[in-house]
Amino acid sequence: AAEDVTFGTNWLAQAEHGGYYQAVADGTYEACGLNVTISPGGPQVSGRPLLLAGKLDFYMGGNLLQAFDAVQQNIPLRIVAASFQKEPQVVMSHPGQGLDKWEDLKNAEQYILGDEGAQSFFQWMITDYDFDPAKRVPYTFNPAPFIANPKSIQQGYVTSEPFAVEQAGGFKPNVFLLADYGFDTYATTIETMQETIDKRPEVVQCFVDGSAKGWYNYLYGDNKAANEMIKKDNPDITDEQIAFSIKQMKDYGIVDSGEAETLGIGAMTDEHIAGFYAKMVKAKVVPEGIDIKKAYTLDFVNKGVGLDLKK
Amino acid sequence: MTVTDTNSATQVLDPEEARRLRNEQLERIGSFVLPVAIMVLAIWLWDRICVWNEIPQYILPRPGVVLQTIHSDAALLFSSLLVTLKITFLSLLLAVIGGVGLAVLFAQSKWVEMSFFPFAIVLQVTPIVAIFPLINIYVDNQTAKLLLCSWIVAFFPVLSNTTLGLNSVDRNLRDLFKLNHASRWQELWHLRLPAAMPYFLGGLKIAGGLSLIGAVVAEFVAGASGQSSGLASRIIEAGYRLNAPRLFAALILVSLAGIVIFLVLSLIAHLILRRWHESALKQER
Amino acid sequence: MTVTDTNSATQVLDPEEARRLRNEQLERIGSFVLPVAIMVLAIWLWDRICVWNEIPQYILPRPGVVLQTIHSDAALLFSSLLVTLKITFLSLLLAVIGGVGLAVLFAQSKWVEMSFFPFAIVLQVTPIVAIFPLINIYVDNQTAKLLLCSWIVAFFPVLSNTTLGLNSVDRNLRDLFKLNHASRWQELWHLRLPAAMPYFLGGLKIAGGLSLIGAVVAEFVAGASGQSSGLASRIIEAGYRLNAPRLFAALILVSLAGIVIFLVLSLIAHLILRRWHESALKQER
Amino acid sequence: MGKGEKPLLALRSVGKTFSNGVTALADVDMTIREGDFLSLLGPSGCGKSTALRLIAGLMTPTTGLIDWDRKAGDDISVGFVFQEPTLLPWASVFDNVWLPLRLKGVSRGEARPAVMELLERVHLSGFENAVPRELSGGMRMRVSIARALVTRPRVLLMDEPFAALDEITRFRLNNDLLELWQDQRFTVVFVTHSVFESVFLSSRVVVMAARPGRVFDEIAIDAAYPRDAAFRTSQDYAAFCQRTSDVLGSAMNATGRSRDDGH
Amino acid sequence: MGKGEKPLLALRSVGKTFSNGVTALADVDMTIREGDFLSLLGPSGCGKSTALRLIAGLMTPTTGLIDWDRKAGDDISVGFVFQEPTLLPWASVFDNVWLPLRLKGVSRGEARPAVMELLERVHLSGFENAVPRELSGGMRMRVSIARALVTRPRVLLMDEPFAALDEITRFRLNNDLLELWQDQRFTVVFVTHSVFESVFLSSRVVVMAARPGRVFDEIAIDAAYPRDAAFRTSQDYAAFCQRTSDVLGSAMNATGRSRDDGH
Ligand SMILES: Nc1ncnc2c1ncn2[C@@H]1O[C@H](COP(=O)(O)OP(=O)(O)OP(=O)(O)O)[C@@H](O)[C@H]1O
Ligand SMILES: Nc1ncnc2c1ncn2[C@@H]1O[C@H](COP(=O)(O)OP(=O)(O)OP(=O)(O)O)[C@@H](O)[C@H]1O
Ligand SMILES: [Mg+2]
Ligand SMILES: [Mg+2]
Repeated sequence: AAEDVTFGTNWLAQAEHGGYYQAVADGTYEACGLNVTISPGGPQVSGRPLLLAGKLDFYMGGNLLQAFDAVQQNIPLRIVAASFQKEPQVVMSHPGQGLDKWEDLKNAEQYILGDEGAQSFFQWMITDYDFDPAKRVPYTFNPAPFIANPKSIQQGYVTSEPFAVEQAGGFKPNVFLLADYGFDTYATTIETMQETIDKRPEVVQCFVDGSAKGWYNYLYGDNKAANEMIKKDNPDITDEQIAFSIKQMKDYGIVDSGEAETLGIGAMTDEHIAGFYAKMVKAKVVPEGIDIKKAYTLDFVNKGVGLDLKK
Repeated sequence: MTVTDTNSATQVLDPEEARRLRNEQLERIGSFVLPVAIMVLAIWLWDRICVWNEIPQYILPRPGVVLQTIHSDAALLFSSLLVTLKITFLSLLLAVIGGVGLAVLFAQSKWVEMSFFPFAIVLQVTPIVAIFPLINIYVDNQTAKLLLCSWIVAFFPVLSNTTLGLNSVDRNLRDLFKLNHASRWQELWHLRLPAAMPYFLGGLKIAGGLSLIGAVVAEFVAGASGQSSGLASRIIEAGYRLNAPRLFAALILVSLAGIVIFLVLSLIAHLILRRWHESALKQER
Repeated sequence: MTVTDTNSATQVLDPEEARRLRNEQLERIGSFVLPVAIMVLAIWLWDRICVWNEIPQYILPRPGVVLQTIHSDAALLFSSLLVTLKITFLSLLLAVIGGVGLAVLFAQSKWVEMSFFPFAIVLQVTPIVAIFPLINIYVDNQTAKLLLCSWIVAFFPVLSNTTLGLNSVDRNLRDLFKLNHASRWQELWHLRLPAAMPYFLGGLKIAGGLSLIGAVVAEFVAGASGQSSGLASRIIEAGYRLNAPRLFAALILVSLAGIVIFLVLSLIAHLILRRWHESALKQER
Repeated sequence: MGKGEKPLLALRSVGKTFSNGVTALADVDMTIREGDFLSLLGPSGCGKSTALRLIAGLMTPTTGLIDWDRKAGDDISVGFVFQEPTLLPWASVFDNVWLPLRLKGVSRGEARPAVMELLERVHLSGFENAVPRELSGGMRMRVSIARALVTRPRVLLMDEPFAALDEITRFRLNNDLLELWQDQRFTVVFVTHSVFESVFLSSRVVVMAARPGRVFDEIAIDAAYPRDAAFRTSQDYAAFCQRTSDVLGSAMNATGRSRDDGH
Repeated sequence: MGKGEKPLLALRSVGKTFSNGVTALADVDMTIREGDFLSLLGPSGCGKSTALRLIAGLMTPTTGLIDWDRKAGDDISVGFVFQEPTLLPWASVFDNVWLPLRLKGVSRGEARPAVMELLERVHLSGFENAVPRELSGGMRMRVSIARALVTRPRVLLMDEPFAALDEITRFRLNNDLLELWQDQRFTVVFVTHSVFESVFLSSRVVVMAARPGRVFDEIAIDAAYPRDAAFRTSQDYAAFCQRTSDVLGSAMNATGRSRDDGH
């Protein structure tokens, strides 16, 4: 019989979770013996404690930094795959306000950034690009303050906020993908506890492989069933939004670019991670001397699974 | 000094008396008309502010738009309102049970109070956002999670005010019970609880609003989604989608619910106290 | 029935009296020792629960670890505590001013109360998270934002209880003032406000905790960054960094601050009321 | 007897029905002249306190009218001793007595001599810093009396002021009150249950009957002022007392009858 | 005179100093025998109410001791009429009178006859559904009296129960009380300010002096019971009253003197 596992995402159901929904919808997970339930997160909910407490088997991590933190806190948590090669995190500004270049962004009056952002990439922006910590105000997932203040900048996912701003504000914001300016973390990782890896490696492997296949199918195949599922979990999402997200993911090479093109979706390499870590150490976002190898394992990825599905 | 006539104000000559009567009449009319008028004025002002300052709709929509949205999104909004109200009432109920229960416990002895009040304070001042992950881990049922959160927000005023009321009993009455060898429970039931009633009802009025806001905040934190979600989800979602009219429609519904809850609780308080407590007595004239 | 001796309990034979005296003595010792003992017990239980259930430190750290963290991170945590406390006190002050001010306004006339109370309720039940974007657009100063948010959370109990108190004045005393041609303000100042004192102080005790939680929530919502950030930032940061010991250390500090605020407010209430109000009187025996 | 004969105020077929339906007073006619010392005597519950409150303007009659002398002006100062002490529980004895002056803008220092003198008169010197709950019942009542007198009001309404006092203090205060009254020529309406007291003090005794409360009879006490200990032992006094007692007795019987009417 | 001579309780050099430093009683010795009708008479503030509270066990003496007859057992039922009515403001008159029985587990129905009879006795029939604030001062006091009697207590402590009542009601209730007392042979400690009342009712009058409160003298009223209207007009009665008045006068003077001592 199929083994029940639960995967927690970090947001309401959306196209950025498409690969996983796809794998559930078309039975990819089931094929290798998993009965996966997707448990959506939300703006104020963190699913990670549930993973730590064993209530979730897998959790969708944001970027690598938290995995580094986990090592620091001696938490046996590991990244087993990285669905996104680039974090879709962007910073937006109003066009024509003297904020059209990345270097100028720090001159904005207000940086509207969420708590997670403030704890991660913003630290890097401060040390590497001289952003002023005092200008940050929290992002409550409502873009109105950004639209109201043309001298402000705001965080967002390349797949969502630019669309929302365009729809409501009636202008196309400048979009700066952090990954393009050096914040080259993997993102939308699959995290699990060491215990799961030790006791049920086949489950992990199945989930990683299934997810990779799911992503290929979602991006290049027929994703109708997955989208239906997404809309069921999040009734407020629109088809245009989903379409926009998929387009952006493709355009910016969020999922399928770089190493993933040869090693398959989910790919990670020691070099990439070490490089990112070095940058973050330099930016004083994380301390030196963390044994980052404990943060991830390459045992389940880089096997080229699903490359054949890419059309 | 005072001249008053049989059922007629026309013959009244004394200016002070006349003023009093006029005031009274005004009061009577005013107490119905004015709140409505002021409300209308406030809404009109809101509208004007939007127009005068050219505030774009996605920041602060005009009241008309919000009203329209309430109408057009009625199905969605009211089903969400219902979900939120369900949590609100349950948590208010729990707040009453918990608050009064603890207050009664604390009234048993000074040292019980001193020993356990700190825990009540800890509950009151712990930010739900911070401990929600723990709740999330150990409580499985979504409704239970929401109830726990909003109970934590709402119970303290009931507890605190009821405790105060239980301790404010007239000393002679307490002596009377003592002389009649009343048991602790008799004293509680026949003396302390009725005497604490005005304080308890005051606490209840505070808790009413808090349990509503608690229900909303709990949902913010616990993040229910899907069809069965309450107004908080609507607010978050609308905020994210920059659907300001719907956001404000949801907020207005929360506010209206708050006002209705307050009015209902005030009415209950009035009915209970009207025969004996100053705060609810009609002044005999 | 009752036998009592000159300053000595040894010759007491009457069992009821003996019991009473024993109880009193117990009470006296208990009121200091027991709260501490129970607190210690609770902490011990927390520790045991962690051990028995093998709860990993990153979910619920043992109290020892948390204490150590408080010690090792003292500089960071206490400077944050100070920031939070500053907001807390300012917002409590504003809650008192706003709450009492509005209550006094409402006491002027029934229709003022009925007209403006709804707005107070709206403020009470509006989730800060939802209206923060608006505040953020129109308020520039960070401290002002924080104060506004935590004031919204804290003022209502003061308002509600003070209103109740102002309306609970003994009718004969009111008549006395009327006979002496007291002006509205004299009646307010010399009669209504002192008579409302016990209610107001009860509201204050509730508001104390709420303004603390308000300060924390405000910071959660309004966010402060950099060195000058309060405990909420520490909590968020610790949560994000998976640093559970520090998270709980910050929570413990919030709780302790809450308890201390409550004790201080209780003391103030006791000092103000001790000569005349039942709730604070030492029973003469 | 006695002082001025101008009618200061008149109750004209005054009736009072409370919101719970109890008729406390029905068709009460009464004239009070400037300088009168009028006693109200009557069974418990017959509406004496209600009448006093109506006169003070603390309630308005349901029927009839209370007609104040226009010329007396609007600012007649009224002193009221309630049936219960009605003190500010948080204020000291001194502050309680000071209160009416304070409301008139008299500072603590200015008020001090008057307050202290009155406290002396009601035998409460030394207790100025006590709060009401530290006083005995009679002491509280005396504070209330002092408070009513402190403004030297033109009209003094007293609701059983001396009921809680021992006879000797009561006699003393009776004498004091009479002295003051003769000095200052104010008007007194005095509710009492003591026939002796009413006869000793007043120029007129109004006897009321109950259910509904009404004026049963009026007795003029035509004895000269000043009245002193000698008066208390005089034949006249005994006769007045006897007569008043008799009237009160009939009033009680009238009450009894009207109760049987089912009223 | 009268009934049993067993000492029911004795106050042995009892003193009471309040936490604010006021000494209400000093060195009070008093013996109360089973079946006594003892009146306490004394100036306002001399500690009569305090003495009553001490006897009732509502306070404990600061010095000395209160010695109850061991054999009398622990469960002596005490009825107490406080100086103020002390009613439950939210409960109807009926419920207020029912209360002591209710606390003993007597249901409303069972209690009804006893309650209604007492309300009739205190002339409050028809008011059983009123709440205290709808009553006059005297009516409230009568509710309180009815409540104290409803359990037929073995000891009845009354603090100026009839002070707020008109003389005729007062006389009636005096007679009623005496009748009950002779019937049921309970023990009464009765605080009053009326010399007449104390002489008419009691077997012994204890006169107290103030500052500090103490027993000044004791007068045995050696007149036979039952006492009736005839007794009120007898020579004996007048003589007792005169004597009691005189003693009270001296007690007041003693008070005056001791005040000058600076006590
Ligand atoms: N607030 C009230 N509501 C309803 N009825 C009332 C109220 N106050 C008084 N009464 C009724 O009015 C009647 C007269 O009351 P009032 O207090 O005037 O009597 P009184 O003559 O002063 O009696 P006493 O000598 O006992 O003080 C009583 O029957 C009482 O029940
Ligand atoms: N709770 C208290 N705290 C302090 N002092 C008190 C308290 N109660 C009474 N006293 C003082 O004790 C003394 C005696 O009071 P008590 O009430 O026994 O007098 P009393 O004889 O009953 O007088 P009255 O005839 O006026 O009722 C008074 O001087 C009073 O000031
Ligand atoms: Mg009266
Ligand atoms: Mg007394």
